[in-house]
Amino acid sequence: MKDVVRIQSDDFSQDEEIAALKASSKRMGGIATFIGCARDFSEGRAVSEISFDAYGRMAVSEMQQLRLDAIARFNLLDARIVHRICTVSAGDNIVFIAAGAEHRAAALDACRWMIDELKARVPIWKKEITSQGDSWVSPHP
Amino acid sequence: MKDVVRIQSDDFSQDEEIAALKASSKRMGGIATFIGCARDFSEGRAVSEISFDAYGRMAVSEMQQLRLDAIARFNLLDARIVHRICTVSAGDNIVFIAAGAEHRAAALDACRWMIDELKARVPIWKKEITSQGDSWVSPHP
Amino acid sequence: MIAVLFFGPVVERGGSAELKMAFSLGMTLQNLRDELAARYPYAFEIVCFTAVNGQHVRDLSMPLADSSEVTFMAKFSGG
Amino acid sequence: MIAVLFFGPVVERGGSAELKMAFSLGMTLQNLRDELAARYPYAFEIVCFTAVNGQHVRDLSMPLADSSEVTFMAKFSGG
Repeated sequence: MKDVVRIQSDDFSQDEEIAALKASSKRMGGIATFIGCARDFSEGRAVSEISFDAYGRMAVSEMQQLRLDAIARFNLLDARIVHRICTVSAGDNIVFIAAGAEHRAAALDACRWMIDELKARVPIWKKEITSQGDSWVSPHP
Repeated sequence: MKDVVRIQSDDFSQDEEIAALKASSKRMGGIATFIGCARDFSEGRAVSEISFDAYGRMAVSEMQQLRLDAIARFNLLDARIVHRICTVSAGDNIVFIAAGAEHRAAALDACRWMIDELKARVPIWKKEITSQGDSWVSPHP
Repeated sequence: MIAVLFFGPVVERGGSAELKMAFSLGMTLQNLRDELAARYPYAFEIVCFTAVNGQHVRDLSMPLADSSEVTFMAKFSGG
Repeated sequence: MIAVLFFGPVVERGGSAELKMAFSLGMTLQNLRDELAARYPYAFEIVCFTAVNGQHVRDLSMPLADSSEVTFMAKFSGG
């Protein structure tokens, strides 16, 4: 069984992740997931590829803590987070978040909270590669 | 390619559905999904199976309209809805909703709206089968 | 003739999934509902949605056309 | 010695992903930051988070232990 929180270069399978999530409980009535993908266009420019840099050790420990925080805050039955660190093309998967709860509201709330928190507290940086050159992405405050 | 909105007896694959959703655009930055599953416990009773009845023709047309409404309301790039009509056991999938948008907020908002609307306007009924007998589920108002 | 459909919890309380009712000129959805509710009072206790030819209808004063398919439904519980 | 790590956009502006800095007794995170910011002003323009041994630290008056791993980071853009 793969870890509940991972940084990896390879793509992930939603089917595998959801099966692993569901294995934790038969009381799970709702599963919300979020998948972030590479877009072919950003801030008015065509983007050919996106690459990432990460403070790997801290990124994994922050994601582990984030998962535990979400489970406690939303009373989840289980949650999983996978973030790819590699170079991806338009349409490729970047991040996967899943939250499973007894009822749908908690799962949906937790999924949104987790992706928002991940962006705010996990040390990963994205560089957009365009025909006019590369640039690190500065999130809007 | 499978229809974007379906009622079926068989299980579905998230990987297949997400791949089909993503095929519609390379501008999709966020995909939110919701999966509803059969729980082994409801209102204080152990539930062994859940069966469904549906006004099939109307259910499909309501789901098709619901998808179009969500696309217009949240400016989605694409959306998909699959509902199983059969007898399922605890842990089995019942419903799948996916919303893809340029940015995550619209995808997450649309996914929640679609599952809430589906429950309110699509003519499908759920019967819980327990060792003490069967009962149709009455949603709380 | 009007085809009347029932599903799930309404069938359980009414005993029949499908009925044929005589059509009469000028009959409204309310007339049909009243006739059926008198025959199946237990089933109609839980009816809260009505559809004609697969479309939700809220205004029961709607006149029915011959050969319509009318469905009286309990609160939905899909998803 | 203190190990200093930079990532992504900070490396691009500072030129180096890893530095060794001399440790001195009583030195604080603020002292280290000041010394590095003077050396790499362009990089430090975008630094907004600091971690010590992989933990977020907000209070820069924190005294550093020898052999600490300190990271000065730009706003995150993962996900």
